[in-house]
Amino acid sequence: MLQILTPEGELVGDPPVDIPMTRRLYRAMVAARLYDRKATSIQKQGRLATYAPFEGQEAAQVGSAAVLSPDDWMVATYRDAAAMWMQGYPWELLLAGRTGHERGGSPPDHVNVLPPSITVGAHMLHAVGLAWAERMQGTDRIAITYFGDGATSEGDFHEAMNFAAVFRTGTVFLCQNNHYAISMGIEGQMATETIAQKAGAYGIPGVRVDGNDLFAIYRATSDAVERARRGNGPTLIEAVTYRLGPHTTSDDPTRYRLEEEVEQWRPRDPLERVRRYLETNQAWDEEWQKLIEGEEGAVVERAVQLAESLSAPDVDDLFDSMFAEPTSDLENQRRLLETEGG
Amino acid sequence: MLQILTPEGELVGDPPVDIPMTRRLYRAMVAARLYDRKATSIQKQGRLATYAPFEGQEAAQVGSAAVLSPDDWMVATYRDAAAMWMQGYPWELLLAGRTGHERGGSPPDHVNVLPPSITVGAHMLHAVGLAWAERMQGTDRIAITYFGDGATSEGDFHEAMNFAAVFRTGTVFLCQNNHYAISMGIEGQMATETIAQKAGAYGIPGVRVDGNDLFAIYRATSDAVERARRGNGPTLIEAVTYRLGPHTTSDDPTRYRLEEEVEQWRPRDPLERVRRYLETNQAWDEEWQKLIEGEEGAVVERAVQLAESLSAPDVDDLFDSMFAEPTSDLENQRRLLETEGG
Amino acid sequence: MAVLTLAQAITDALDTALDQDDRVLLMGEDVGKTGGVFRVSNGLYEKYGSARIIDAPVAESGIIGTAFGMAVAGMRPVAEIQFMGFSYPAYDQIVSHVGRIRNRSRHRFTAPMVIRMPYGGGIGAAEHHSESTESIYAHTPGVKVVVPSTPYDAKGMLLQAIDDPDPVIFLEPIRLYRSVKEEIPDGPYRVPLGLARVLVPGDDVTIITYGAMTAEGRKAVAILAQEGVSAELIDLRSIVPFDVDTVVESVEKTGRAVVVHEAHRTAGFGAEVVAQIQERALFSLFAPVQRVTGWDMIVPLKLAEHHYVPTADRIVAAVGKTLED
Amino acid sequence: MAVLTLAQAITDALDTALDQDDRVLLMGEDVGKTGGVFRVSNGLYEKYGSARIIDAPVAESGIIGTAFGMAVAGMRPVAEIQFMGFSYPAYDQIVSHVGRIRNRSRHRFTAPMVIRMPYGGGIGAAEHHSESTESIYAHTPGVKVVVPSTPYDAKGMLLQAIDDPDPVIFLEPIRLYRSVKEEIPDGPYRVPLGLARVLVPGDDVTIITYGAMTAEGRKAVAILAQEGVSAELIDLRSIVPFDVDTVVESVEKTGRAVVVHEAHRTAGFGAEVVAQIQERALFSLFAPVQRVTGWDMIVPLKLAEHHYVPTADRIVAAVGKTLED
Ligand SMILES: Cc1ncc(C[n+]2csc(CCOP(=O)(O)OP(=O)(O)O)c2C)c(N)n1
Ligand SMILES: Cc1ncc(C[n+]2csc(CCOP(=O)(O)OP(=O)(O)O)c2C)c(N)n1
Ligand SMILES: [Mg+2]
Ligand SMILES: [Mg+2]
Repeated sequence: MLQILTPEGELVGDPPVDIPMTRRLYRAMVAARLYDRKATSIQKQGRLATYAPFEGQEAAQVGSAAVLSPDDWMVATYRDAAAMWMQGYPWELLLAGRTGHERGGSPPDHVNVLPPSITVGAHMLHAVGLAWAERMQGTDRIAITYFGDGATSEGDFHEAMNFAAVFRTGTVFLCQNNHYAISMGIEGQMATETIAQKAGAYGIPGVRVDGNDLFAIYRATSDAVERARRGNGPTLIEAVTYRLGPHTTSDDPTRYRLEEEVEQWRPRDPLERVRRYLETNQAWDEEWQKLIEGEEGAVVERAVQLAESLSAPDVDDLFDSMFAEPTSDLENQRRLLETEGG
Repeated sequence: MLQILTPEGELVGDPPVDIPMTRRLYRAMVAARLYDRKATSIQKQGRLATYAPFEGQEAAQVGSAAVLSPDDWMVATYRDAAAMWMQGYPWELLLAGRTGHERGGSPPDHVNVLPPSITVGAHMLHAVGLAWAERMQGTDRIAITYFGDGATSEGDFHEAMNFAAVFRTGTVFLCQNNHYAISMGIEGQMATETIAQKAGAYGIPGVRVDGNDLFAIYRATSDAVERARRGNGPTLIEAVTYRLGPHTTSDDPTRYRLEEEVEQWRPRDPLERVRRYLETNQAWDEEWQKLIEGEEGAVVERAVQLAESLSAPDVDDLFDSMFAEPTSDLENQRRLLETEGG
Repeated sequence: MAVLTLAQAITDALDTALDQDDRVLLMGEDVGKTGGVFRVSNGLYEKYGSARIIDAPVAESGIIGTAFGMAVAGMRPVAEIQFMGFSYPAYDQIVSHVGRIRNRSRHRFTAPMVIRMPYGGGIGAAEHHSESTESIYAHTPGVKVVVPSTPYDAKGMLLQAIDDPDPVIFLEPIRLYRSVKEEIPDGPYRVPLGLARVLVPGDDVTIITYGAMTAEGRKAVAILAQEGVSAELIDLRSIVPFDVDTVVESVEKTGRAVVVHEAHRTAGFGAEVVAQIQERALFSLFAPVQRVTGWDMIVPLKLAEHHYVPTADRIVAAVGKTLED
Repeated sequence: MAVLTLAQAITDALDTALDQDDRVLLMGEDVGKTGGVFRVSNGLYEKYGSARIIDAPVAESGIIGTAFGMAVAGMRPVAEIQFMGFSYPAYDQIVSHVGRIRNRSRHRFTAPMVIRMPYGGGIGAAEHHSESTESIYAHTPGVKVVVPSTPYDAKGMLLQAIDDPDPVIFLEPIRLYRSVKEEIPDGPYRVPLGLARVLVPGDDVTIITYGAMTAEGRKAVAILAQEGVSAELIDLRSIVPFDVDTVVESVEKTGRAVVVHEAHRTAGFGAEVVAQIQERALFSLFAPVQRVTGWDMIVPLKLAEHHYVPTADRIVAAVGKTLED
């Protein structure tokens, strides 16, 4: 398992980025954590539908997304808000999806990030097609897809890996092994030691990294992205991490895991080790921490306001969003809705 | 790649069966080839719908099926008539499926062989459930499933392997890698060197054998069946073989492969090497060959007659075969068919 | 007798079946340790253990395909799909295998299994969590499709479904899981599959629906009663088989009908109901049969879902139309 | 102008689209080297190469899922599913992604792709090779579903489908692949999607069908003519969108209607047609609309298939029933 920065903040390998960049990524992780906690808390107030927290997985998401070019494709899940935000998906739209507003699925024009996938597994194939199409069109854009340990059990994972391998598409498969798929622990999900070894079934490289280590994940993803961009095909990355919170705000993790297990993972927090490293390098102090928390917190607050100020989609929006031009069937139904006064 | 008997009929390992048994299996392969050629020829006369010949794959099917207990489960495909017959599925019913008669899907009561699967991939999961259920019911029956190289690309292959591995079901996955899925050569189907290596993605054993070597396939299957029966879980066997004929009688293989390639495989014929071995051991002569061809040929002829003498299913058979008791919907439709005089 | 919610009635049915019959088992994502995302299998894992209450990997085709194999080999699996919107990866197994094996083997092999799926909207759930695509299963030969709307029916129909010699898709209206309660007999009892039930008798118009929409139907009946319209409310309970006789008998009496479902309109099961009414009772109709349905669109998210899921008001308006003629 | 079969007209359309637009590509099992199991893509691999005529692994979900990604990224993929009966492993991709992306991203991402599927029976094929389950796709929001029945339409509709900004399921009647021929213009032309066509005008009864069943419809019309009944024959050509106006106009004229399809009866598209006819034209009907359909059973194999697939005689008998009233 690749590790560069230990939980104690000590280097055991070459850092892939310099101190200023490390500060930027640390700040991004802080922002992500603030967002995640804010979302969790407003969900408790009933302002969001169920929310899927990612606390503990910030490094896996921020460290991997950081290596992408701005116009690379990303296809991720309901738990990957931090990665999506890194690639330009605004917090307010990520929240809008959770307030129950369709605008949440519609990132700005230059952002090549698909709306978060709620279905488990299917979206990995999309990242294969996206990368393939980019090659056909002569660009060097690649596609990264995020998914969980549970998603590896779906048939679509297999088909996506195989297509990517056979057609050597520029796809990076980033699996966050957070040890659980809702209540199902990884040992009930598969009979292998690792997820990375599944790459062998497709003839592509598989790497296993400490997913709570910003540097390790950055390094592995940057190698994979490089390989993909050069036309050398896909890579499977297993980022070994842990979901510290519940599956979603409706989940009660005490039903399936012991508090001791969670406690074992807390010291491996992905933010803390970078903070220590920065501190050792005189690149972190309390004051800066307060500053970035203040600034990023304000951005998140504004995002909440923006998301909550969106007015609900009206009937025409619903009927006009199915096709480029509504079909005659839909036009008939729209008229019916009017007469039924629905 | 495991090999025990070379194409020249020389032993390079321990034969798993004695001479009398080898004679029985040789005879079974002869019978299978007679059946296959007969079916192909009557198809050309328009007496069968399309037929999928298995010439070249006799050892893979006969050698593997030979190790099963009579009440073990088998779930195989349209190309596995020889394996199914070995497990008790009569030739006439295998033919009836091809004349277009539903009786073809209904083997005798004591035969635990599902009707041949036409859909590629899905049936492997059934073999997982069957073996699992047997264990729940306290028997030591196992389930073997036959499938092709193409089938490994379907998501259901993956899900079946994973379920079998996780729940340690007594399932033997027997892949006949005959190098083609219709027109698709194996190198376009996957990017791995072997199919056996895919077992590594599930944490189960994978073995690669010369699929034209009766002894190798017998040995590998008998190890796998043993393991399954003891409750030690599934095995993936890759039997490397070659389809000498077309995909089906509607296929024209010259559109996608060179005659030279086919010619390279002819000397590796699975029957010939066993014949030579038997001859060397004074256990084969022309006379016996004629005898078994005569007897097995007569059995096949009788099967053709039986299959062709089945009278077509009538309307009641159709309506009565959907549920244990026809639903009211079907009863209404049966009445309608009567009034429409369909 | 205990007062149970619909969700609890299903738990009770599962418990009863597991207790009575060793061949019964429950398999699905998160059905075990955590008792299911709706807690419908609460307590069963503790009581029956991991060999019979099986937490499955996240693979719907795997769940249905292996359950199918188990059923063929003599077990009575109950497979849970976490939400109907996640049943589609298993669709091939259902269409191509579960619904076919009896036919293709001419009764030699059968698949007595139940596929449970929570379905339907109205609770502002996330994408894919509000699906109501029962008509695609109704169009699948070889499977029965039933939908209880009361705790009593839920228990009795589930026990019957588990006993059924053929596969049954058992749809559970999410919206009613906890919103309805009633007294339920202890121990086993059966409610036959395939029979509709008149929930409220009436004379002027027939409202035909099933599942969660029965609640809107009841509200509509109450509103109509205030307006002096006597509506008969029918709960189909089963769409395959479809109890056309009960429906036609009512429509012959009332001469007017409204079919209600939250599924998309085009090729929804309502079309089948209308087609059969007019086949049998065209000349009893005083007005076209109206359909009150979801639209041909993705079920909207929370903020706009109310424009999609039929309401009592829309049903009342549709009844009004039938009364115009 | 050349005289082409329906299969050749599709080849011609593919060739034309590939030639005109670099974004077009064809992907499917055996579509390349061997030209497709029906030889529909004959010659295209040689002409356009393996980067645009893509022989895919045996994985339908993979084909549709990657084609979807390509479409989102700006290509115009045409994905072939070898037979409709093998489309079910891809069903989740179609329902949950292909038909949803425009809606869930509010037009930000779209999937302009065509999914071609040979469908239907009547040729004594093997199990799973005779499926006609178009109504499940009609019930899937966000996809169009069209079915040509003539070579002219096949080419024009396929070119239009490839140009369509939204996903189109393009069903190809196997039975008509080589049995119909006609003169077809060279080069590109378009036939709009969503418009039905009156194939034979008539006054006494309207026969509504699509795809391979148009051939039985034509035979029925001829038989009826001999009996002195003037039947109007409508080819829907598209079931989503459904051209209800053309149908209703005809039924208002004739007062009698028969809907024909080879799909299973329950929740087949015929039910939708009947429902909409009675919604709009109930009081024009002299008799119940009849449905002539396949039954709720697995399509029988060769020896008994004729009991299942509708025939001209069954259509004539159904017309007879409408004339009784
Ligand atoms: C096809 C499908 N099946 C089931 C579900 C229900 N479900 C939502 S999340 C989840 C677990 C996924 O686990 P994993 O892939 O490890 O991702 P994580 O939630 O841990 O990030 C399940 C089963 C779903 N959304 N989609
Ligand atoms: C789900 C499904 N997709 C496609 C087909 C069409 N088809 C029939 S056989 C075949 C190739 C299978 O190849 P392989 O698994 O190697 O078996 P082989 O025919 O070589 O024995 C295909 C694609 C099918 N029957 N089922
Ligand atoms: Mg996980
Ligand atoms: Mg093969």
